[in-house]
Amino acid sequence: ERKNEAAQPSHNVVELTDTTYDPAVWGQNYPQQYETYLQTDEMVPTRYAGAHAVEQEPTEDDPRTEASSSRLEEDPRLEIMWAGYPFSVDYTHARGHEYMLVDQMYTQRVTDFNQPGTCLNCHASMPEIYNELGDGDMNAGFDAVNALSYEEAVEHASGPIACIDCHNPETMELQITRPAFINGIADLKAAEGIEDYDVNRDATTDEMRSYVCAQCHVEYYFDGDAGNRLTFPWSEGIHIDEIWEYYQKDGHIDFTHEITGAEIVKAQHPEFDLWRNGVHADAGVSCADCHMAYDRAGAQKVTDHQINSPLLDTNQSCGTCHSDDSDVLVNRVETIQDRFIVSRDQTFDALVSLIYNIEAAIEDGVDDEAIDLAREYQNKASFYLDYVYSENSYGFHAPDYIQSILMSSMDASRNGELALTGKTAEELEPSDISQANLERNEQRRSAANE
Amino acid sequence: ERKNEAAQPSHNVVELTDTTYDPAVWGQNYPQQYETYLQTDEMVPTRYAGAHAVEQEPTEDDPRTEASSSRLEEDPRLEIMWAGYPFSVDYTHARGHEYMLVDQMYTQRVTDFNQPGTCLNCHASMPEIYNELGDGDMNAGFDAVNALSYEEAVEHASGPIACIDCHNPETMELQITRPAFINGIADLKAAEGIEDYDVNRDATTDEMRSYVCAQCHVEYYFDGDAGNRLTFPWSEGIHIDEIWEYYQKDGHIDFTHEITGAEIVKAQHPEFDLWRNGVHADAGVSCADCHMAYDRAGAQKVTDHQINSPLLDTNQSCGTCHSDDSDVLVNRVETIQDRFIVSRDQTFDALVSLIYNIEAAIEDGVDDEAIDLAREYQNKASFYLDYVYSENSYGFHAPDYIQSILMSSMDASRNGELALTGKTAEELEPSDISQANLERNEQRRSAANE
Amino acid sequence: MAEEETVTATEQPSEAGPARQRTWLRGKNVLLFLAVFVFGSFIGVGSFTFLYANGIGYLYDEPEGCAQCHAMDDYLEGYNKGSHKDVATCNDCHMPHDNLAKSLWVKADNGFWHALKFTTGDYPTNIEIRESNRQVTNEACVYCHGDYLSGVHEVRAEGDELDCTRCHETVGHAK
Ligand code: HEC
Ligand code: HEC
Ligand code: HEC
Ligand code: HEC
Ligand code: HEC
Ligand code: HEC
Ligand code: HEC
Ligand code: HEC
Ligand code: HEC
Ligand code: HEC
Ligand code: HEC
Ligand code: HEC
Ligand code: HEC
Ligand code: HEC
Ligand SMILES: [Ca+2]
Ligand SMILES: [Ca+2]
Repeated sequence: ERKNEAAQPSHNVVELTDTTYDPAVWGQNYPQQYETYLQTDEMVPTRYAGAHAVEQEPTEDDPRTEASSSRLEEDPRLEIMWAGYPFSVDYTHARGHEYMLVDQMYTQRVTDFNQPGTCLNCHASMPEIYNELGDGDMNAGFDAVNALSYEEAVEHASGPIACIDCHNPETMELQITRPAFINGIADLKAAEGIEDYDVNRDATTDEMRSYVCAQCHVEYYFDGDAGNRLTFPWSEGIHIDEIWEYYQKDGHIDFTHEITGAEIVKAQHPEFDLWRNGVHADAGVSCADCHMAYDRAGAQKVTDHQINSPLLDTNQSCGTCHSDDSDVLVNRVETIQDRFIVSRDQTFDALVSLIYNIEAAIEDGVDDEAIDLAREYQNKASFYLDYVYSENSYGFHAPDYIQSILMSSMDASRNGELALTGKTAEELEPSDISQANLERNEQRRSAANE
Repeated sequence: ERKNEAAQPSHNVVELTDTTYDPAVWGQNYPQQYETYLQTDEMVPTRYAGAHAVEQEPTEDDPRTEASSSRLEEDPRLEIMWAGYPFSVDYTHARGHEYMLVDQMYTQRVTDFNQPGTCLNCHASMPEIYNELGDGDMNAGFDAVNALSYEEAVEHASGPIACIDCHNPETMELQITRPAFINGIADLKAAEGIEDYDVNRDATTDEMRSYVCAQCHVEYYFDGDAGNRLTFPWSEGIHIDEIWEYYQKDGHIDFTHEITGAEIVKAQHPEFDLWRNGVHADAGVSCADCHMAYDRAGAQKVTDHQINSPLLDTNQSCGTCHSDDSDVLVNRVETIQDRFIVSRDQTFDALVSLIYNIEAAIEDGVDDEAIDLAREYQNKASFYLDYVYSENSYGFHAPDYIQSILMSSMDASRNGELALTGKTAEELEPSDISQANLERNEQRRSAANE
Repeated sequence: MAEEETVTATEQPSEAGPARQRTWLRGKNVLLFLAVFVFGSFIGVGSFTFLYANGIGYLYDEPEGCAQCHAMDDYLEGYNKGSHKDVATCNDCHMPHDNLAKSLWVKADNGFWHALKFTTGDYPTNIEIRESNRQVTNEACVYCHGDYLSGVHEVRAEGDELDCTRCHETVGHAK
């Protein structure tokens, strides 16, 4: 018999069911969690992340008076990398969950382009929508949303992520509500040798403390052959080389590059994917451990639902595991981030150089084979760079892994330049020693997975 | 009353003075430390490091029947990187301290080339030699050794590193016995704003637990203008960019590359230099914490003087701080190391490509300006790669920093290739954004130093 | 000592906790001694050490009792620097709080192994807690802090409790 039943705060002001969509209602039972949940609208900048508020004139297209700062203005090279793709028109820093729906509705990527309903899956509270469109069948609802246009789909949205997106209303246990993740994690487990994985049945709560986030904070694509179905590219594994292999096999591309004509795959916010390759994940440290660290509320320990940058209070987010002063911890993170920026910049300059050199080579009439090979390298360089650029920890979630990804991007840019000078794909392959070492690594990795 | 006071060894069997050079004599007072000190002759391999014994036929030039395995055979690209320099002829894996003198005496880098006495500073017990040649004045002794030829100098050597190289015989406190480090660390402290630093007066014992190693495990060069004086290039700081800046200003070069004619700076075993930029150093974890972790000898904890790979006993070396199983820890290290190898290989293939493309360009009569620029990039690419290649932790001592160094090497190789296509130094400079970010980093770094 | 009230398994630690918590199970020391002694007697070496090391001390709750063995010195030292020095003894964290039979068994089991390994010297430089003992400790945390954690545990399935040491590894022993 457990001790903890004694002094419960009263949790039964209202009864919660699987159609209690409104977080305010849940808030009556759990006022502390609700209060901090509402605070995701606060905007506080850190050295690199956090959120930088920018005032703006409301227009008909975009009624927001305050937005998050633009990443395109901060780094115009992005417009070159994404030339011809909506991201080159509007791309801002992430801010709190409270804004997820409005920021999507009013981004020029939506107002100036046609987008499918698929977008909505990560920007609104979905259980209600899936129920409604699928007549109580989540998977049917998922297919239905994906089949709509964004304008149609968004009509069904009542607000950003809510309690029911992460919690089972009867038991309050964490639950996965997104079919894309249910499918994706099953693919990943299968790649790791575990068949028939059902995340809501098989995951521990400690795992769920990251999985609930991984419903959205992941690299994804829309599978055109499956009605724009939201898909996570994990069936080869979740190392970037495996994701790249997946896309190569699948043939998926997102856009044709305006300057070079290369076919490009776009990467988006792979926080979960990178974290999973880092030392914190290896040590069992979850997203919630750092981004929803426990806080004291009266005589109770509560999970902080104001999900934001852990650097805003390292004492709370890092302090139980790392006894260092806040200054020391922030300095450690910023050292990692500054180093990341230097490597990222070198990589980015290299990609820009490649893009313009391909452009020049096309003008100079260099032969098609060379141009095509250079374009393939551009795609790889672009995807690998984008993968860590669009991840939002600025190198922190897996410092040396992230650096190694940049290295692969840089290597592809270099090879692209050499392709333009007439080197063939064969000549540009890794040396025999490098290949032998890769195989040796491969063996260790697969042995470790067994 | 505690049980552990029972069996203290007596420490005063013999009196130790500053002319007690023989470790066997010290061993009478400190039998446990002496016993493990002798065990540095054991050779046990790990995945990447440790020591791999290779039997060999003794010859007149080289009477050793067992040597450490060859790194040139393992990776013949090294011969291309160092073409024209003694290292391309003989380069083996490091092994225990017991071998430091013989391995130097019989390397082909010594038997086939003329080397100065300077070499000896890190491969023999020096206090006796400095005393003898300097008439009791360490600095005079240092200058005298450096001025001799290796053959003359080695006549004075009685054996490898001994107790007196690290310990004050009267107090048993740690002490620095190498002028090169006394000068080097003073330069470094001055660069960090601390004047007149005297390491034997100002360092804490915790710092000494790394400094005694840093007498040898560092990047160095022989200053030709100062009678081949052993010098550590630290007066701009100990980040690789600062070391590179130092060499650029000084104009020091080690050899002219046989294939390309480039002037090259060689890097050697910067264990201390890399460690100092890593998270362990930031957390105050010293070399001795991992490489000389306390061992339980009956009722006592003694410092393990069998200095070797910490992976051979992670419970002892890491367990004080990390409660994970040995498997988990070894796996974490090997993951870092495998990733390092992949990036290192990409970088190395790039450098080799650059070298052969410069060679081809010279044959093709490409103009001198382009060739010279490419050669400058080769020097940078080579030094940065060499710096982490010749460091012996295979990426572990500072995982993301080491990756970022490889990135700079790769970037230089890429620029070298572009120089050959006619790009000018100006065209190849970092973009404005990159430069602005670098300045921002610089500011944070100097603010942190204050 | 003996006249102090024993905190039973069903009681909550009170505000005046520290002084009283120190004494839990005190009343059962004699029983414990017998159990361990009998168990240990089957193995000569173990019981030799047990006596040599003042085995009776083992059964008391004073941390110094545990640290009669130099093997426990570092942990006593860490404990003395740790945050629970004034509020919990070694046994508060390393003995089960829920039932006597189990705690007898854990104590006998540990006592036996400690003594044997101590005598043979066959234990690592940095002792690693066994999973079964880590569970015991985790339950001890919940025993004292259950109230504070009730809200957090409520949303977890039975048997899926928080692993306290993932975040609070050093509360018992500061490093
Ligand atoms: C060990 C701690 C830790 C873990 C575990 C962790 N993060 Fe982070 N995260 C950070 C830090 C530190 C930053 C950088 C914040 C900054 O620079 O202000 C960050 C940044 C972020 C950002 C950008 C925040 C912003 O202000 O824009 C997102 C989004 C994020 N993490 C999501 C995740 C997700 C999802 C997971 C799990 C898959 C995760 N994190 C795991 C510490 C962590
Ligand atoms: C798999 C989940 C997922 C899908 C699908 C998704 N997003 Fe997002 N989106 C996120 C996450 C997580 C963030 C926050 C991290 C970031 O900003 O990188 C985000 C941020 C944004 C932002 C704010 C930052 C920015 O990128 O300017 C906008 C706007 C946005 N998404 C629009 C869209 C649109 C339009 C689509 C469909 C084309 C879409 N999202 C599809 C998960 C998703
Ligand atoms: C339903 C999709 C979804 C889920 C689930 C989700 N996020 Fe987010 N998250 C987003 C989107 C979208 C944004 C960006 C909102 C914007 O910029 O308007 C975001 C923003 C963030 C930010 C940036 C906040 C800031 O102040 O800059 C952090 C940190 C974050 N999420 C962490 C997490 C963590 C941790 C979890 C799990 C506990 C999680 N998210 C679950 C979609 C999601
Ligand atoms: C982005 C995901 C997410 C959303 C949205 C969310 N929660 Fe949570 N919640 C968590 C996580 C993760 C935990 C920690 C669960 C654990 O470890 O057992 C948690 C824990 C809780 C707990 C257990 C007590 C505690 O503080 O740890 C309560 C109660 C709770 N949440 C209520 C709410 C309410 C009410 C809302 C809506 C206002 C809400 N949650 C929205 C992720 C979420
Ligand atoms: C639940 C425990 C836990 C939390 C919370 C946590 N860490 Fe860690 N951290 C670890 C562990 C475990 C390691 C791996 C090394 C080790 O075993 O000590 C680690 C390693 C690190 C490292 C070195 C490895 C690397 O990736 O560079 C840094 C830096 C770090 N943490 C910073 C932070 C910061 C900053 C926060 C808060 C935002 C944080 N940690 C939160 C447990 C945690
Ligand atoms: C946090 C632990 C740690 C610290 C601190 C540390 N090292 Fe290491 N060192 C390692 C590990 C792990 C390896 C890799 C061993 C292997 O792969 O077998 C290594 C490898 C080495 C090697 C190569 C060993 C061999 O077997 O060839 C040398 C030499 C070395 N370190 C010297 C130093 C010096 C000098 C310092 C201080 C300036 C230092 N180390 C600090 C853990 C550490
Ligand atoms: C500043 C100290 C220092 C100086 C000066 C120095 N060494 Fe070393 N040497 C080391 C250290 C530390 C190692 C072990 C690490 C390694 O092998 O990289 C080493 C290893 C070696 C080895 C074994 C591994 C190998 O490189 O093949 C040889 C042989 C050697 N040195 C020869 C020389 C010669 C010849 C000179 C002079 C030209 C010299 N050393 C000067 C510190 C030094
Ligand atoms: C490469 C450097 C080095 C050499 C050579 C060396 N020691 Fe040490 N020794 C150390 C370090 C580092 C410590 C730890 C000092 C501390 O933290 O106070 C140490 C500690 C000791 C201690 C203190 C007790 C202990 O175990 O911590 C004794 C005694 C000792 N050494 C004896 C010797 C003897 C005898 C020799 C020669 C046989 C020797 N040392 C050679 C580096 C060295
Ligand atoms: C006097 C110079 C000198 C000092 C001081 C010194 N080393 Fe070394 N160390 C060497 C040389 C030279 C070698 C290579 C010997 C060989 O390969 O023959 C070496 C080899 C090693 C190795 C490889 C051992 C193996 O089994 O593969 C390690 C680890 C190491 N040193 C660590 C340290 C640490 C830690 C310290 C300080 C406590 C230290 N060294 C102090 C010169 C030194
Ligand atoms: C004296 C304490 C101490 C020792 C000994 C020690 N570590 Fe650490 N280690 C730390 C600290 C402190 C951090 C930084 C993160 C943190 O604060 O937990 C860290 C971080 C790490 C990390 C993550 C950071 C990185 O650089 O990748 C790894 C992996 C690691 N240690 C492995 C080891 C291994 C393997 C050994 C033994 C060879 C070892 N450590 C020895 C204290 C130590
Ligand atoms: C007879 C000497 C001795 C005494 C007295 C002693 N210990 Fe130990 N203890 C040891 C030894 C030896 C080990 C290491 C056993 C191993 O590694 O298998 C150990 C290991 C432990 C462990 C971790 C090992 C595991 O199996 O989980 C704990 C916890 C522990 N002791 C607690 C205590 C407590 C609490 C006391 C007092 C009630 C105590 N010890 C009294 C010698 C002793
Ligand atoms: C407040 C709780 C608490 C107290 C009091 C406490 N311990 Fe522990 N002890 C722990 C925890 C928690 C661990 C497991 C740490 C881990 O996961 O590595 C542990 C582990 C150990 C270990 C195994 C070593 C290890 O790090 O795994 C020994 C031995 C030990 N304790 C002995 C003692 C002794 C002796 C005392 C009294 C002097 C004592 N403990 C007091 C909580 C406590
Ligand atoms: C015998 C009862 C008892 C046991 C067992 C116990 N604690 Fe405590 N603990 C206390 C008391 C009393 C305090 C101080 C008053 C308070 O804050 O509740 C405290 C304080 C704390 C604190 C706040 C101080 C700090 O160190 O940050 C933490 C965290 C904590 N305990 C965690 C744990 C964990 C984890 C365990 C198990 C490994 C544990 N406790 C076992 C009684 C206990
Ligand atoms: C995921 C990390 C994590 C886990 C697991 C965890 N805690 Fe904590 N704990 C924290 C953090 C963070 C705080 C600090 C909250 C604050 O006050 O801001 C804390 C605070 C505490 C406090 C002190 C509150 C105070 O301020 O006095 C106690 C007591 C405590 N925890 C006990 C436990 C116990 C018992 C367990 C296991 C049942 C546990 N914790 C599991 C992270 C954790
Ligand atoms: Ca994508
Ligand atoms: Ca050099």
